[in-house]
Amino acid sequence: MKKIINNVEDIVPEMISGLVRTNADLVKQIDGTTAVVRNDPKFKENKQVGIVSGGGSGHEPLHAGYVGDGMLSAAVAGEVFTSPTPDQIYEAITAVDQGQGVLLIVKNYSGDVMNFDMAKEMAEADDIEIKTIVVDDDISVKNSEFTQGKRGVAGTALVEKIVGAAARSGMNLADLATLGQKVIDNIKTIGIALHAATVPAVGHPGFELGDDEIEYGIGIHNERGYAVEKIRPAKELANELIEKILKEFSDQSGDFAILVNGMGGTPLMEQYIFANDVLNELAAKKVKVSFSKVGNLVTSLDMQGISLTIMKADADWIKYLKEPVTTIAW
Amino acid sequence: MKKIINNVEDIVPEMISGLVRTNADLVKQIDGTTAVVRNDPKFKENKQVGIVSGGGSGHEPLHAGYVGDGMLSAAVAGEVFTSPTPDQIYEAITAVDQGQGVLLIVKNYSGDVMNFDMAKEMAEADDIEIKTIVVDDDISVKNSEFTQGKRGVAGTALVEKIVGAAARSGMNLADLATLGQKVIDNIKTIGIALHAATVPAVGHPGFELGDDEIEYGIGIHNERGYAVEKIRPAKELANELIEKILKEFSDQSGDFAILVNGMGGTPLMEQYIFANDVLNELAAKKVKVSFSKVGNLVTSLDMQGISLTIMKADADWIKYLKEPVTTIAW
Amino acid sequence: MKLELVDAKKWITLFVEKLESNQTILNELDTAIGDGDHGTNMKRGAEAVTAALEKKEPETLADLYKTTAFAMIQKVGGASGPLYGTAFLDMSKAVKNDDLELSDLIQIGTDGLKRRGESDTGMKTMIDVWQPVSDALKADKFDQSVIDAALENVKGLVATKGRASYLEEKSKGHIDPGAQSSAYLFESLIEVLGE
Amino acid sequence: MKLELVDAKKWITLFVEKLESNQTILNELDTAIGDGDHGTNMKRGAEAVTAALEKKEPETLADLYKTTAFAMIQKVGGASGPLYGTAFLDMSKAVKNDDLELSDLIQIGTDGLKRRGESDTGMKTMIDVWQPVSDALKADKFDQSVIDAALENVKGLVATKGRASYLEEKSKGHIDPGAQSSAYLFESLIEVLGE
Ligand SMILES: Nc1ncnc2c1ncn2[C@@H]1O[C@H](COP(=O)(O)OP(=O)(O)O)[C@@H](O)[C@H]1O
Ligand SMILES: Nc1ncnc2c1ncn2[C@@H]1O[C@H](COP(=O)(O)OP(=O)(O)O)[C@@H](O)[C@H]1O
Ligand SMILES: [Mg+2]
Ligand SMILES: [Mg+2]
Ligand SMILES: [Mg+2]
Ligand SMILES: [Mg+2]
Repeated sequence: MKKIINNVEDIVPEMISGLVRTNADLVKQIDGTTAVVRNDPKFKENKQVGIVSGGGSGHEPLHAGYVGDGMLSAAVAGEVFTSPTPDQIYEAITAVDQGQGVLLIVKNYSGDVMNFDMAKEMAEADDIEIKTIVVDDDISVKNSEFTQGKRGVAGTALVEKIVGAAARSGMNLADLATLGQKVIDNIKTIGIALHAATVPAVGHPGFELGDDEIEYGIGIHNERGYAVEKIRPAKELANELIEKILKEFSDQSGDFAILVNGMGGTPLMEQYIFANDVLNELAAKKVKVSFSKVGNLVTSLDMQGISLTIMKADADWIKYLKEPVTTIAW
Repeated sequence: MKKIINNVEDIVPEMISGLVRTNADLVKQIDGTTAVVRNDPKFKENKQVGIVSGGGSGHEPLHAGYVGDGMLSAAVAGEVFTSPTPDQIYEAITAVDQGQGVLLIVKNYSGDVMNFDMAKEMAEADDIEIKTIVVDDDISVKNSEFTQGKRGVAGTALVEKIVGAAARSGMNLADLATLGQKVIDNIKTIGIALHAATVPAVGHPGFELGDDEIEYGIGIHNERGYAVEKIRPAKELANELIEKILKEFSDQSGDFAILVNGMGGTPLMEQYIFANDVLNELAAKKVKVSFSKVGNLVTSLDMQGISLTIMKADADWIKYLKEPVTTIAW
Repeated sequence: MKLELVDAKKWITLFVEKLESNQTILNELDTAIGDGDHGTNMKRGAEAVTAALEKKEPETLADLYKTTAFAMIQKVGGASGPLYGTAFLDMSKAVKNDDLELSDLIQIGTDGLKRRGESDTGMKTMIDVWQPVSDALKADKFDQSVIDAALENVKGLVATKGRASYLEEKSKGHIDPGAQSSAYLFESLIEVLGE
Repeated sequence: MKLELVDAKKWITLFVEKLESNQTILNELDTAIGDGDHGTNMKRGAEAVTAALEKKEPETLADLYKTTAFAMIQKVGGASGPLYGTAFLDMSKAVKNDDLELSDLIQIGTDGLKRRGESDTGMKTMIDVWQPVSDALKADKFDQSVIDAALENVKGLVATKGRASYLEEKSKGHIDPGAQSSAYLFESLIEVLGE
């Protein structure tokens, strides 16, 4: 393993330190934690419902890169691929509560759900009103009452943008939670990997793929997917993922938003080529794309791969997605 | 080689198509070229000196990602790692000239210099006033009258930001060229690679490094550097690069700006850790950092590595760097 | 059967030692069907427990379990942090009752896991070690074979909770990392009881 | 000695054929001391030249060289596009003079390279093939050995222009890719002259 790091145990605090020091006008670190909170003047001026997200590190710029006016109020970074602890989440909640309550945006992993739940219990003891929405956009995993259910992946960035913009516009906590849940229900993502990520503490890639193989349906923590196949042209990959995703939508009329997301080790060049193919295929299928975004938004360390997110969107959501925002990475 | 592409020959047009289609409010493609030009309403409203840059593809988001109000007017994309041709550059020049002339920002490579030169000759035949500045910030290459001289690398993004902001503020062509040259003279960059890039048409990495080796002084086209050594902790890498760079500045008082740049395959996590170490060392050396930026700004396909850019800056330049800008990627 | 404070301390000490020396194994198990960090997570927890116990020597069983719980909750993160944390926190509360049998204590920890994880036996988690151990203690038949059998059983299960559940059928044939770390916990207990 | 239009056409046709079939070799040479694309660049140029010549059969030598130049300038990019483009453009202008000897023509192309590249012999570029060929033609001693010797000489040089110059001393021992593509140009010429 070759990585530009110091001690493996110091990765997260050093990363957060680098992030806040190079973006001091936007964010600051909450003392004694690896959580960051808004530091722009508008944060104090315009009171709103607090929006807190977080999760394991290794998905940068998620979540700290989305802290700022119009998106998240605070973000809590756990160890690499490991949910943050309840005490840190609790600190973030108390740092952003402005009397209107706090919405927690949690990705659907056992660890995240349990730790955010414990933090919620702690904050409720302080009489802070808390609601939680759980993102589960990864359709490569079956949803069933008898499993953990679908994972939260790249669609999380869209949820944070829409809910963040709505919170800035003054929406109350209950409505934000309802909006967030509705958005989540309309987001579908599927990802592929060309090369697995190397978790620093592990030191080698999470799984091995042949020189011409890709894995379909991977998660953002090296979770293996549903099939290993030979790599095909971008066009065919796009068509395959689109077909899988569109099956999930009963109604293909109206506005849609897309996100082509790089997994961390895949250059923008390939992402744009893939996005071009996605737009071609959606146009052929008469699906109306009203918002699109391309980039490394929700990564998995140095994983090489890409994910496609498609969201069926209300006109309002498209407006929230397009609103300018002042964050490190949106 | 595993890449998310279709035919190798279609990489650049498909990439540019993906980029403009997913950012139609910001940029549009110039018909029959792989050049993009501003498409925001302010472009027509506020007349200014045109700023055109370009070069081989594979360095995304450079240059097309920096087209927008306050930065570039147009960007011309050549084939992968290959200078664009004069006819395309000429089209970009004529698309952005608003009667106040056009500044060309060229990276110092034989090919770029010669092709932009031919384009300049073509545009001058149309009575368009043209000036050219040539970025050569890579100090790992010796500068001498008898060589091509230093290469243009990550510092190009800073030049484009400063000159772009100055052009928006109404600065004339001659002054922009003078400013740009002064900025270039004060930018120093050095890069390291953990893994070489794979040029799609070649199909394998440009060079091989051992499992624990890094190469110092690489360029952004797989040009090999000045030394291969064992990888060391981020801290030591930062100190080594800083020492090399600071030697180039006779005066270490006053404002400095830094850019920690990912080469395309290196995650943000490592970039922030490295940035943290850079800030520590510069603080220890009493160098005042007034602006800092971290991210994949000037990449080399899927190369794993990082570069450090340090600029000695006037107060004005810091202001230009900090001004908000509406581009895909700054 | 009840555990004296001195034995309970030994138990926890042996447990954290095993966590520290088996970090790699736990990471590898988690790499196969999870995200590769269970060893690292538990090592972090182990160090935190050791540090907390050194900082302030616990004077009661309740103290000991509470210190362990807090260290786990605050330092482990992931799924295993709140799970072990909740189990030990519930055990800490219950052990204040002097009549509590060791078998009851472990059942209370198991119930904590089930509550926090919204889960039960058969889902290929640490619960599939805790519950059989608890059952064996009740029947006074607790020894290494119980743990071995539990792990063997876990191996054959299809995961329906935690990250391994994403793999569905493919999770079969692997030992669940949390079950393995819990095996270390109860192997430590055997060492203490065997003395 | 002068080249007839029919022979000049053969010359260019043989050249583009060699470029197409030697793409990999040129890329590999460029990978060693440049950026690995010279073969791809020249292949793109070769296809453009072929397409342009098929589209409109050139009627004069000037036409032929100009078509070649424009195709190179518009499709090759990189360093080699403007270089080959300028050489052929200058040759196209000069060949309008009926008295022009082949050796003069090649010297004019060589001068074009020097002007565009701000370079000269000894810098480890294509000029180190063009100039010896031009000299040999003037001395009526042009054959394969001239090209072989030029390439052998290029190999030993330290690059001071183009990407290879970044490698300084390390550029020694490698054939310059542009010198090799120019060698194909003049090997094609030998084939035409030899008939
Ligand atoms: N809902 C749950 N109920 C019980 N145990 C669970 C649950 N989810 C996860 N686990 C246990 O946690 C272990 C994984 O812990 P760890 O790897 O540290 O956390 P993470 O999955 O967040 O990376 C699994 O092996 C399993 O035993
Ligand atoms: N300034 C120059 N003068 C003459 N020839 C040059 C010069 N710069 C580059 N070359 C030639 O161009 C060749 C490289 O062409 P190519 O690889 O297609 O372009 P690039 O270097 O832009 O990738 C070199 O091998 C060399 O022969
Ligand atoms: Mg984890
Ligand atoms: Mg090139
Ligand atoms: Mg895990
Ligand atoms: Mg080249």
